[in-house]
Amino acid sequence: MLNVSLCGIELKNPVIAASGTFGFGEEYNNVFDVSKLGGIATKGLTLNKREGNDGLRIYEAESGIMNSVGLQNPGIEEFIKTELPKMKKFNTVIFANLGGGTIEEYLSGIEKLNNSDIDMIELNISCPNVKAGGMAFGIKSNIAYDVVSRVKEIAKKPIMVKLSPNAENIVDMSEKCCKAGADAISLVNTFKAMAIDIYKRKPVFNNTFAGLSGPAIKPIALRMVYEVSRAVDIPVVGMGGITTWQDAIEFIMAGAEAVQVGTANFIKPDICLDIIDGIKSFMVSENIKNLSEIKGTIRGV
Amino acid sequence: MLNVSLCGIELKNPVIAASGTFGFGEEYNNVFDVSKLGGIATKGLTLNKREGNDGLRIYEAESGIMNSVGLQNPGIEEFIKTELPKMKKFNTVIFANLGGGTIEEYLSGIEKLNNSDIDMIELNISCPNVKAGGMAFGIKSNIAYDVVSRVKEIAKKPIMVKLSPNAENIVDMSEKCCKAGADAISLVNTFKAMAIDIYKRKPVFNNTFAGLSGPAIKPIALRMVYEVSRAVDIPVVGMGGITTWQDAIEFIMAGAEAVQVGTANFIKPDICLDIIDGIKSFMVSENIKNLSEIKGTIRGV
Amino acid sequence: MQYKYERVKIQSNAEVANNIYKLVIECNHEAKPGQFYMLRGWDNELLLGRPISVHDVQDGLTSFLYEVRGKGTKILSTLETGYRIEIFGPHGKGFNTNVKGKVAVVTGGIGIAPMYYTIKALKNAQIDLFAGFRDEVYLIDDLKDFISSSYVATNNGRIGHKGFITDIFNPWEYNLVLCCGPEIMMEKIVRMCRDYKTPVYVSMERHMACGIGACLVCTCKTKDGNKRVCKDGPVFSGEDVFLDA
Amino acid sequence: MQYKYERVKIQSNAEVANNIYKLVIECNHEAKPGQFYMLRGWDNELLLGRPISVHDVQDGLTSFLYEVRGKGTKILSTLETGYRIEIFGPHGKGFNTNVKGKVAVVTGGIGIAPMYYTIKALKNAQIDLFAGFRDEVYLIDDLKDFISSSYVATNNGRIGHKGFITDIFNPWEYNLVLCCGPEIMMEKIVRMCRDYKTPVYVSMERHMACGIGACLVCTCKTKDGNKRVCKDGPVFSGEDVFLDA
Ligand SMILES: Cc1cc2nc3c(=O)[nH]c(=O)nc-3n(C[C@H](O)[C@H](O)[C@H](O)COP(=O)(O)OP(=O)(O)OC[C@H]3O[C@@H](n4cnc5c(N)ncnc54)[C@H](O)[C@@H]3O)c2cc1C
Ligand SMILES: Cc1cc2nc3c(=O)[nH]c(=O)nc-3n(C[C@H](O)[C@H](O)[C@H](O)COP(=O)(O)OP(=O)(O)OC[C@H]3O[C@@H](n4cnc5c(N)ncnc54)[C@H](O)[C@@H]3O)c2cc1C
Ligand SMILES: Cc1cc2nc3c(=O)[nH]c(=O)nc-3n(C[C@H](O)[C@H](O)[C@H](O)COP(=O)(O)O)c2cc1C
Ligand SMILES: Cc1cc2nc3c(=O)[nH]c(=O)nc-3n(C[C@H](O)[C@H](O)[C@H](O)COP(=O)(O)O)c2cc1C
Ligand code: FES
Ligand code: FES
Repeated sequence: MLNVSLCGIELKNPVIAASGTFGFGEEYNNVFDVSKLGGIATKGLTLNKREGNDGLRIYEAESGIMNSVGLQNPGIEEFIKTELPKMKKFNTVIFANLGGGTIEEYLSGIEKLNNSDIDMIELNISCPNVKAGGMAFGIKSNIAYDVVSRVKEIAKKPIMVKLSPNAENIVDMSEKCCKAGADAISLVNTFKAMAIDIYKRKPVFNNTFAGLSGPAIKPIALRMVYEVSRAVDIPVVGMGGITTWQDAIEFIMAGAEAVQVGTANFIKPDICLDIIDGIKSFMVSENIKNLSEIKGTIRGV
Repeated sequence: MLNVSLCGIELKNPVIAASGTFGFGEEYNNVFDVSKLGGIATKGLTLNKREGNDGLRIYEAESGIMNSVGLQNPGIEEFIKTELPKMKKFNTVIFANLGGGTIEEYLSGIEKLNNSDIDMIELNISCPNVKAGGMAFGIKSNIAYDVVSRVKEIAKKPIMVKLSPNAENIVDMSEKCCKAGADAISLVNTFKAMAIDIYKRKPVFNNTFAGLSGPAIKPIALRMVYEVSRAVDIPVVGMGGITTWQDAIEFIMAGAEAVQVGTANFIKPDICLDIIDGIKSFMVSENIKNLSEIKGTIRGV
Repeated sequence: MQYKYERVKIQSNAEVANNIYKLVIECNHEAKPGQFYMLRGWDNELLLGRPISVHDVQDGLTSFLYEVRGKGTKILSTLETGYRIEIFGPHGKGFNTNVKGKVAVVTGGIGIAPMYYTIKALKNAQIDLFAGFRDEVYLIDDLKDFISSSYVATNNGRIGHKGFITDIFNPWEYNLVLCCGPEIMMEKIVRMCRDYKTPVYVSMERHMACGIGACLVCTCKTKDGNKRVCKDGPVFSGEDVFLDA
Repeated sequence: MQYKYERVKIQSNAEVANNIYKLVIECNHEAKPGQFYMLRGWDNELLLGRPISVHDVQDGLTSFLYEVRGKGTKILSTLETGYRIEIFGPHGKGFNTNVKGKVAVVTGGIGIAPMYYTIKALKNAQIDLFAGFRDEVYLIDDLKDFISSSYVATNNGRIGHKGFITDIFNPWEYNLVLCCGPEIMMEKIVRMCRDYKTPVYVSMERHMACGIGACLVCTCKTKDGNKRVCKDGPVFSGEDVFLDA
C-alpha cells in the first residue's frame, strides 16, 4: 500500500534518504536495513573527485544545521567502480545525485552514468557550496533551462532536477525545467545562510555562506513544494526539514509523489523507518488504500 | 555608548521593536518601560482601516511562528489621532510602518504621515499576507523602484524601505531601492510559508500561506543583511529571528546599523531589555567604545 | 507594571483525572476569575507560552487545571514540584462576579477550569452548574459546597445525562448564564438564552502570541468589530460574539 | 548491526572537578579505548548528538568524562540518575593498546577523558602520563595504579610545572606516544617526536553530524587525503595529520 511510482520506477515506499546525508548507504546499513527505504540519493557526485571545502563544515542553528561540505566525492568513475556495486546489493532504488560547475561537466557526468546500473539521476543544479558558477544554474530559470535541455538530449536515465530554494522564482524555475524535458522535480536543497563568530569577528564558515537544512526550513520548503506541484505535471519529490511522518504526509498532501529525508537522519539514524511506519499507520487509521488518494489534495486559495 | 544614528535620527540604542509584534507600544509599556528602546516600529498601517484576515492567525513551527494577521490596523488617520499621541509620551524613536496595495494608497499614506509627529517611515513593500497585488512590490525590483521613487518625491520624512526575503533577488532589490532614493533599508520581513492540517486535509491558514518568523529564519536573514549591507551605502536595519544579544551583534557585524526584534517579544516580553544589556556587556568586555567599530566589519570571501 | 513576567516555583502538579492535571504554583497576584496566564515550562523547545485560566487563588498559591492536548501541555504535565516555570499575567478581563440572583454556570470539558474560582467568587448568587464531559467527570465534587444543584452530562452516558449538556439546560430560570467550553456548545447556549432574553457571558479561546493585546493574532469578531481575546476578553457577551458579530 | 542507537538509563552524573562531569550509563557494549558515542539528552532543543569518548567500561556500565562547553554539554550536566538518554555507537577506530615497551600518554585538559580506559587497556606497556591542565587537576589520582610516573603541568602553576605540558615532555624515551588534547599541543608533540622518530597517535576532534562516516562533515586532512574523523579516526598517526597532510 505504501508503494509509489516515479517516472515508471517503482518505489516500495515514498521515503528516500536525501543526498549528502546518507553517503552511499553503506554506513547506515550498519545501523538498520537500508533496503527498507524507498530509495537512496547518493552523495552529490561530480565528474572528477573533489576534496570539498576547508574549515568548519557543520554548525548548528536553531532547529537546523548549516553545512559547507562542498561536494566532497570520489568522482563518478570511482563511484561506479567502487560504491555502486555495494549499493546494488541493497534492494532499493538508487538516485545518482549529479552536481557540476559547467554544462560540459554535467554532460560528461551523464554519459558515464548512462551506462551504469543506477535507476535515476537527480540533477543537482543547486549546490550552494560550490563557488565556480555552479550557483547560477539553480538561481536563474533560463540558465537552468539550458542545462536541463542539454542533459535531456543525451540522458538515458530519467532525470529528476533538484531545485534550489534560492531560485529567483521557484515556480518559473520548475516550469522551465519541465519544458526542458525534466522527468521529475525534487526540492528543496539547502538555503543560503550564514553565521558569524562574534568573538573572532569572522564568518563561521571559510566560504562565508553555508546551506541551511532541517526542521527550521520546513514551512518554507512545504510552501515551495505546494507551489511547484501545482505548476508542473511531472512528479515532484519533496524535502526540507522532514523529521516526522506527519511532516511527510504534509508534503504528500501538498503534492509530492515521494519525500526525501536528510538532516533528520542525524537526529536519529533510523528515523526513516519511523517515518515509513508512521505513514503506514496513518493510512490504516484514515482508511487510505494508496497514497495517490491524498497526494496533492490540498487546494488552497 | 550604545547610541546609533539612522538618517540623522539619534537612537539611544540599536534595538527597535519590530512592526506587528509590538502594537503601538502601549501594551508592552505595562510590562516594561518602553522608553528604554532605541525605537518602536508601529503595527503596519494602511490608508484605510483593515480588519485583517479570517481564520487562524498564528501557528507554531519549529523555532518559529507563522502568522497571517493581514495588516489589521485602525488606518492612518485614526493612528495619528488616537495612537500617536500616546506613543509620543514614550521617549523613543517612532517608525511608522506603512503598507499598501497600490502606489496611490502608499502616496496618500505618505501625505498624511508627512504632517504627523512620527520620526521615520518604514515602507513595508513586502507584506505577504495581503492578497491584492501588495505582494509584487516586494518581489520584483523594478516595481519596488517605482513605488519608492514615487514615495520619495513627496515624502518629508526619511524613508526606510522594508524588504521581503521573498524578493527574487535581494541584492538587486536593495540596490534599486537605494537608487530610487531610499534613506535606509530594513530587512527581513517574514518568509512565505505554509502548514497543512493533515487530518482536515486543508491548509492551516485560510489564506493558504502565512509568514514565517523567529529563530528558524535567522541564518538566512543574517545572510541577506550581510549581502545587502555590502551592496548599498545607506544604513541597513537588520532583523529576522533575533532572540539574544549575540544574534544582535551578529547582525551588526554583518553590517546592520540597528536591529529589530519581533517574534522574540513573544518568548519573553522584556527580551529587548536583555538584548540591550547584553550588547552593552559585550562592548565593555571587548572594549568597544562605539558600535561603529564593529559594524559591518565582517568581510568574507 | 500591570503584567508580570516571573519565574515561579511549582508547588504541585498532579493528574486529577485522565489527562487532566492540576498545577499549583507559588504566586500571590490578585488574579480575577476568568483571567489567565501565559505559562512556559520550557526553554527553546517551544516558542510561545500557553494561555491557561486561573483555576483558583488561595494563600499565596495560584492553581491551574489543564488538559494535555499537544506539545506544550504535555511538557507542562511532566514538570515536578520545585521546578520553576515562567508565568506572564494575569491577563484579560474576567467574569463579573458581583451579581445577585440565579446564575447558571455551563461548561463543556476542560471549560470547567476557570469556573471553580469564578463560582467561589459569586458569593451573592444562587448557582446551578451544568457540566458536560466526554467520559470522565471531574471537579464537580469539589464544587458542591458552593452551588445549589449540579447537572452533569457525558457523551457516553457514563455519569448523568447521556448526550450534551445543552440537552438538559433550561435557560428560562436564570438571571445570568456564564459559559465556557467548545464554541459549538457556547453558541447553542447563547441561542437558547436569546429566546428568553437571558444574558450570557462566554469565555473565548484563540491561539495567542503576546497575550497582552499587541500582536492581533487572537482576534474574535464581535458586534463592535474585531476584539482581542487576550485583552478585551476572554470573556465577552455571548450575543455580541455568536449572534450579532 | 554494528552501531546501536539506544535509550539507556543514567546511573550517575556528577561534577568531579570544576565544570568537569562524569556520566555513567547502563550499557554493556564492548567499546574499545579511544572510541566514542554520540550522546543526546534532549528532544528537539538541539538537533545533533554530541561526540564524547568512552572514559571507562566496567560491569555493564559505560562512563564518560566531559567538560561543559556549550549548550549540549550544559544540558547533559543537568540530567539526573534514572533519566534516559540516547546513545549511538560505539564509533570510530580507537587506540591500538596491544603494545609493549615504554608508552607516553600526553593529554591537554579534557583530552585526558579517553585515556583512563586506554591506559587500563595498555596492560603490557610501561606508561608515563604527561597531563596538562588550565588550572584544576583531575583524574591523575585514579590513574596512579596503572602508570609508572605522572607529570603534570598547569597554566598557572597551581600544581606541577607552570606552563605547558610540552615544556616537560621528553620524546626520546618512548617507543610510542598517545596524545589527546588541543590541536596546537598535539602538533607540537608530533613535531617533537618526529625528531626522535618516535611514533605518535593523536585523537582528533571535529564537529560531527552522522557519526558513522556518511555525511563528510568531520573531515580531517591527512597524508592519504581527506579522512573522516568519526569513522577512519578519531585516532590517526600524528605525522599523517600534522606533518605530511
Ligand atoms: C484564555 C484561554 C484560557 C484557557 N484556559 C485553559 C485552561 O484553563 N485549561 C486548559 O486545559 N486549557 C485552557 N486553554 C486552552 C489551552 O491554551 C490550549 O489547550 C493549549 O494552548 C494547547 O497547547 P499545546 O501545546 O498542548 O497544544 P498544541 O496544539 O500543540 O498547541 C499549538 C499551539 O496552538 C495553541 N493552541 C492550541 N489549542 C489552543 C486552544 N484551544 N486555545 C488557545 N490556543 C491553543 C497553543 O497555545 C500553541 O500555540 C485556554 C485557552 C485560552 C485562549
Ligand atoms: C571523537 C570525539 C571525542 C570527544 N570526546 C570528548 C570527551 O570525552 N569529553 C569532552 O568533554 N569532550 C569530548 N569531545 C568534544 C565534545 O564533543 C564537545 O565539547 C561537545 O560536542 C561540545 O558540545 P556543546 O553543545 O557543549 O558545545 P557547543 O559549542 O554549543 O556545540 C555546538 C556544536 O559544535 C560541536 N562541537 C563544539 N565543540 C566541539 C569539539 N571540540 N569537538 C567536536 N564537536 C564540537 C558540537 O558537537 C555541536 O554540534 C569529543 C569530540 C570528538 C570529536
Ligand atoms: C551535510 C549535508 C550534505 C548535503 N550534500 C548534498 C549533496 O551533495 N547534493 C545535494 O543535492 N544535496 C545535498 N544536501 C542537501 C540535502 O539533500 C537536502 O536537500 C537538504 O538538506 C534539505 O533537506 P533536509 O532538511 O531534510 O536535510 C546536503 C545536506 C546536508 C545536511
Ligand atoms: C504577528 C506578526 C505581525 C507582523 N506584522 C507586520 C506588519 O504589520 N508590518 C511589517 O512590516 N512586518 C510585520 N511583521 C514582520 C516583523 O516585523 C518582522 O519583520 C519579522 O517577524 C521577522 O523578524 P522576527 O523573526 O524577529 O519576528 C509581523 C510579524 C509577526 C510575527
Ligand atoms: S495574543 Fe497578541 S493581541 Fe492577543
Ligand atoms: S560525522 Fe558524518 S562523516 Fe563523520
